[in-house]
Amino acid sequence: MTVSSPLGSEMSGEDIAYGDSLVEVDGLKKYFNQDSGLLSGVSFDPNQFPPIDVGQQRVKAVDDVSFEIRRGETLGLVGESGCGKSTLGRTILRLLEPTDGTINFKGDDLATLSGEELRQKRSEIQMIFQDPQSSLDPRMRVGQIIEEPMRAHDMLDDEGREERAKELLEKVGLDPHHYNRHPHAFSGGQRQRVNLARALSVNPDFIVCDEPVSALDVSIQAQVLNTMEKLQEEFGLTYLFIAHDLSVIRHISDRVAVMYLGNIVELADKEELFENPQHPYTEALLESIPVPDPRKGEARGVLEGEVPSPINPPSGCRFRTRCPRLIAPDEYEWTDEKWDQTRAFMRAVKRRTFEPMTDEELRVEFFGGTLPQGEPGEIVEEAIDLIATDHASDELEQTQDEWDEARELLLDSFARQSICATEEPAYEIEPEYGTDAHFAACHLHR
Amino acid sequence: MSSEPLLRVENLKTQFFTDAGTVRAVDGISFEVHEGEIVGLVGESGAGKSVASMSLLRLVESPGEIVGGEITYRGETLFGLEEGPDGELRERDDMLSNEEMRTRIRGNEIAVIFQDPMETLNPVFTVGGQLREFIELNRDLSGKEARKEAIEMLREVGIPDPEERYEEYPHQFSGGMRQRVLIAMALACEPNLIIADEPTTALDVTVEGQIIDLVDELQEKYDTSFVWVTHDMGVVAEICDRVNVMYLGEIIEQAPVDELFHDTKHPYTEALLNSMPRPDRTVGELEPIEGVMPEAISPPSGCRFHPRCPDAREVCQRVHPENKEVARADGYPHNAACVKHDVFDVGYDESVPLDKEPQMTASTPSAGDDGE
Amino acid sequence: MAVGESQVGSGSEPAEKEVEARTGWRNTLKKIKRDTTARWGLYVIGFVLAVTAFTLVDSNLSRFTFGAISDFALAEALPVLEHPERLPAPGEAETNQPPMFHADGSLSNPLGTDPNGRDYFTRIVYGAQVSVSVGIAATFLGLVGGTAVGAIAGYYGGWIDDMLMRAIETVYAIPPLILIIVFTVFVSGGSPDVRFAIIGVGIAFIPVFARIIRSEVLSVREMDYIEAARAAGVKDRNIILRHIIPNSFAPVLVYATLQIGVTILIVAGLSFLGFGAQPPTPDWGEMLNTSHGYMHSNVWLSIWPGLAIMITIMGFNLFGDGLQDALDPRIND
Amino acid sequence: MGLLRYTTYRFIQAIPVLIGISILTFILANLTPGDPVRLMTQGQEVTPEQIERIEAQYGLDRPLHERYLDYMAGLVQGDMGHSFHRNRPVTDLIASRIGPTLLLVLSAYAFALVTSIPLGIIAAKRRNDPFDHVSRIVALFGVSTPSFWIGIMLILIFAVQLGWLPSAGLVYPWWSPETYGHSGYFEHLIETMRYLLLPMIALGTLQMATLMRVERTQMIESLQGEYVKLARAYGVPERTILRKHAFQVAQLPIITIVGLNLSTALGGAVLIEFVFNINGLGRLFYEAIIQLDYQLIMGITMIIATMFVIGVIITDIAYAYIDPRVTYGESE
Repeated sequence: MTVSSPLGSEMSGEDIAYGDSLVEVDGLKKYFNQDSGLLSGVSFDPNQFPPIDVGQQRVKAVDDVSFEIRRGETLGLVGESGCGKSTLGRTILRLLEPTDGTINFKGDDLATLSGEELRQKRSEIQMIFQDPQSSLDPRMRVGQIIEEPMRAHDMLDDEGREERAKELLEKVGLDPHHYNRHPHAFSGGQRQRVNLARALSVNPDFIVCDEPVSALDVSIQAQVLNTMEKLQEEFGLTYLFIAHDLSVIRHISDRVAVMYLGNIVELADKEELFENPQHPYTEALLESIPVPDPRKGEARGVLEGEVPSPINPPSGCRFRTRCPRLIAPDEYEWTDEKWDQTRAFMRAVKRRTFEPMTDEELRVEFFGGTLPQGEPGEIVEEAIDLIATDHASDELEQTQDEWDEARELLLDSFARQSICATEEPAYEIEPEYGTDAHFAACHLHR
Repeated sequence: MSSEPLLRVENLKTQFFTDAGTVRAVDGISFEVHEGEIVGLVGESGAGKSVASMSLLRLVESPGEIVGGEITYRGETLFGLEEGPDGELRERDDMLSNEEMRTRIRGNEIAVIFQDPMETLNPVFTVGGQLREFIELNRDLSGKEARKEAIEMLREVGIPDPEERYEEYPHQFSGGMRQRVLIAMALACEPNLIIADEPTTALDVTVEGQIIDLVDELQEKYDTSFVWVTHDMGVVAEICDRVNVMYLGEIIEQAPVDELFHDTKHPYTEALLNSMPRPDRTVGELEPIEGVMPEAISPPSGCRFHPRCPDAREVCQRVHPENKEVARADGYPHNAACVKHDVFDVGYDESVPLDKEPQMTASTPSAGDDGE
Repeated sequence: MAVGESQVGSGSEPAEKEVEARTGWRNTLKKIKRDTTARWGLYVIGFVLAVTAFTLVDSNLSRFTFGAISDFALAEALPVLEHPERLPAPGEAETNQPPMFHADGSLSNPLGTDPNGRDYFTRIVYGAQVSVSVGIAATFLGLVGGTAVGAIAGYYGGWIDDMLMRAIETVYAIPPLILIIVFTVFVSGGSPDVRFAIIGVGIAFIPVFARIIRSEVLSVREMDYIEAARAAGVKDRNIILRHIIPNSFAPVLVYATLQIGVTILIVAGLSFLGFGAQPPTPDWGEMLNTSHGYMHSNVWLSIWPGLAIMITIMGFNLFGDGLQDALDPRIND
Repeated sequence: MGLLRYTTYRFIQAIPVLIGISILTFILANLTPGDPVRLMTQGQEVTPEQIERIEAQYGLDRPLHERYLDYMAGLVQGDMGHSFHRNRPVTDLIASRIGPTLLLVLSAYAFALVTSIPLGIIAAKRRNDPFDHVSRIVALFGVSTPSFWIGIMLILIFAVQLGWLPSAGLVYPWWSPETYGHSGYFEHLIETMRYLLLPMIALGTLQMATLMRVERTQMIESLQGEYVKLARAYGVPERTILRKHAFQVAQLPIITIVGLNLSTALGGAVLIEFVFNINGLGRLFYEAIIQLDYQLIMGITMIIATMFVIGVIITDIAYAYIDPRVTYGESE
């Protein structure tokens, strides 16, 4: 292989055996301030005196995340938009300053490296971007783009860099004669290949791939994925592969981490995660994907509601506000059926999904006519009292207040009493597939 | 199943006249939609599926123009040309006027759900106001009734607290909720046919699941027919009854959904299915389709897929295959536009396989070992 | 619920569209060549610049002046051509001659003469030199100042950005013409001339350019290729020099072209009031000022300089419009 | 609800800018090489004693910052100093001259808005039609022609040649008809219009042309919006689409432009008042500059900048009122 350049011998990644930890992330947090500037965080509020508010609202994009990436593997990181997966990828590379936590890469803590040390280190850690349009400088030639990282790290001389750039073009499946072309002359898939070549130019050990194929058509996606796999083998690369598409993740990953609202909720071997998911969110995700086979069971949108704001995420388990398996609060006696009914009723009241109806109708609609026994039953009755049409006053304003009251009553008595709300979950489970540890952040496994 | 289809499209051609030349975005497609079914229009970007769907309502924007073919909806001619006395093409007398299209067809007979929920709603009007306007226009309801209906519809599509949210503006809704509003708009006009143009593409997978669920449920309830435009084979398998696969402006395969996936007749469909990673099982190696889709401005000769086709032979360069029935299933034809099927009888078997020069620009080195 | 998350500030544009707009100089040039508006703008600007160049050459190389072709009847007939600001000696020329197509006009003064007997055509031609050079010089000054302020604000951000932007807002709040007049008059100690006007206009336009440069820098900074360069370990200095500046400068140059027209307009107004170019400089605005007193007796004097200003500015506007169209994919699809 | 709060917020925000303007004008006025007194008395024979006396009278012998603070203290109380040449308080002078300028600027704006918006909309609707081309050419002339020259040409044609309209001065509608010897309010109004027409058009043309171009571009863009596609797909009549769906979105940037263009209009007023001999603020400014009456110059600059700032705030508020997406500057 001609690409093993003079630098190849210095590749310190070889100190670490395949399968040993290359990157170790511990307690990583990334909070964003809402806005920046001279008077950021100072807001005008005439409802108080003095009418100025200095409270700072912070978006908790990544909140206390720990995991390791092993040399030579592909760790898939999957989650829906806004879950913080891209932020996590960028924070690991320290393109964003971490708020807290450590990022151990081959014995160095990337989180504390100083400017120049970090810059030097960047030849070993690289990134591939999602958008093939904006990730290449339109004013540069492809050759210059690929050579830029080498130049930044004083690798080779001009001729050597050009030679290497051309070799890399060939490696990623492009014509070396395109060395002098501008990016706009390439299609989306080809640009992603240029991206790959640029990342590979400095012989990195670790590459964060941020949705590298999601902007591409299916048939092109496969071409790029195959190339990425081939290069990984050839160069001994370690990937952190960020994607929202579970099919792509399943194809390319060795292990998979699932993110929800700034937390990793489940992390396991690929086969284990897809065949034996242990977190209700992972289950919901998997059930939602449409399978390209009409004979397979129908995909179902099992999740209610929407992702809460990361400014003020729910306590305990962040998924609890939408979880179909929210655990019943311990202080009451429940039958499974009555708890399910109560939970459904509580969420319906919270989101106001049903039309106002009478006391009787409510009991039948949500509880099959019989309320839960004991104290919970009394609370439910109180709530029904508040919202039933035959009890409520006519005033619209009044009704709004009563709904709010009922909602608070139900949430306070039930949802916020659940272990899901009071404790942060973190459990290790015996895997069914493979031997790797299976982490699931769900109290069902307590 | 009624014998007369709800919508019949025959040899529809839509072209864009640009400085660089004529783009044949839709080039002679034919398909039918029957009462109560969901018909898929699937293809990669650039296949012409969105243009095709907009042509149905005669909503192609300049410099695009429908230049040929016939669209019939319940016996009415939405588009049709005939030859005039001097041999020039002119619009047929029975073709609906623009005014008739607007008042009688758009909205109240055929409604549309657009792809991008973030851009589609007007940012300066309330969600409820927009919904009410369409209901008033298409349902002969007074303002007050329309408002009631609008709120009812918002509740129907699962928008919590619809009375409150009626007064809110689009930016106060999340993407999934806006998509629900768009669905509510379509259903509220009580159309017989809904054209859904990639309605779930911009959404997260769990939200997509919710929306597909909702459509399924509502379709059962209202018995509306759908033309479902998408690039996602998963969604197709999930929701469609029959499927049309488009490639470069043409429909190259049409079949009931099960046949399409399990008895694939066109090499492009086959290749597309093989190139996809699967969520339900681990695939060892993907088999990508070589090359990229050519520009619709200068399509390849013969079969348009032949430069990328693993089964291409010499004859494919010369003969342009029409979509022909190659099998039958459930009383529906299974059509494919590929000369390798016997019905074409153009000498495929005797023809020599094409020795394709490797496409340096896009094929991957590892792609050499695919192709049966 | 996503309330409050997706709230948009005023006038924000979708970012992807801008990405498309930046597809290299070559593409832009090609589009300009195809754009009729831009082409016509170029013709007009070219014409005006040619006239300017002609007169510029005058002082150094007498070969290329009108004077050198003195055997040519027209040139011979123009008595004061070489020095448009020189007053003819008494009796040398007639004052307030009408243009040649007028019954009393003569070919020797195609546009007539001014109250001092100077040939008006010559003065108009020389006026191009003054207007265009002042327009370009002042715009350039504003561009340089604005780029410095805007780039610093955009790059450093934080409180530096805040302070600079507040200062910019303040300058921006005083209408340019007022600001320039106050500046030129006070700084020149009561005797304004065209040099002070150039500096004044330059300062008044700093806010405009600073805002554009700043927003360009901010949007380029958000591009993935900047992050890619950072991820590759490229030094900050090189990122600014090799990526940010080349990519944010193009739209600003387009804007500067349009701004030259505005500058000429303002300088003309300034000279018209008597606070810009001073007599006997053959400046169009100054000529309008002089002719204002003869509005009733010699109508022509007020017409020609205005037409000259209009055509020149139109050239820059046409070209700027064409450039904008060429760079804007939304209008140009 | 939030609108009132937003208004307050915007006005509070404007205070630093206004302070900045006062500092800037003060610095500008004191940039003069040599002492201001010499400048003020330029062309007059003055003895050193006289200079000293004047300096003491105006406090010019004290350090710059003290003088600024004095000036500021006066400003807060509505005292903008004293005009040396006219021997009257600056505030009085400005108050007596602000009316015609406001009348001129506002009527020019009205003229610009009334003509540009419909023309821009039609041009956008009939894109690349002859109508569009003609209106674009007209707009091009409008943005390329100096307003004062348009004024001169209007005078030459309508006053000098045709004699239809007066060429100088204004009739103030707020004065009683008798002042002018008008027979009644109707004649008074007609006369006001006759005097106002030419300067209004001269000042308004640039605004009209600018707004028309922006309106056209915005409407074209808005008509390409997805929401227009949606409305069409639901059978909304083209006229409703144009006037409601597309226009409501397109007018948002126009509002901002209207506010910012006030800067050109106020500057242009100086020129137009000069051409038409209108005794407004602009004319006063011109005279003050000629006389180097520096207290008066500072006062007028302050007032004009303040008018601009207030104009921008008003348009901002209008924008916030119309665009539901604007947060009223408070954190949610």
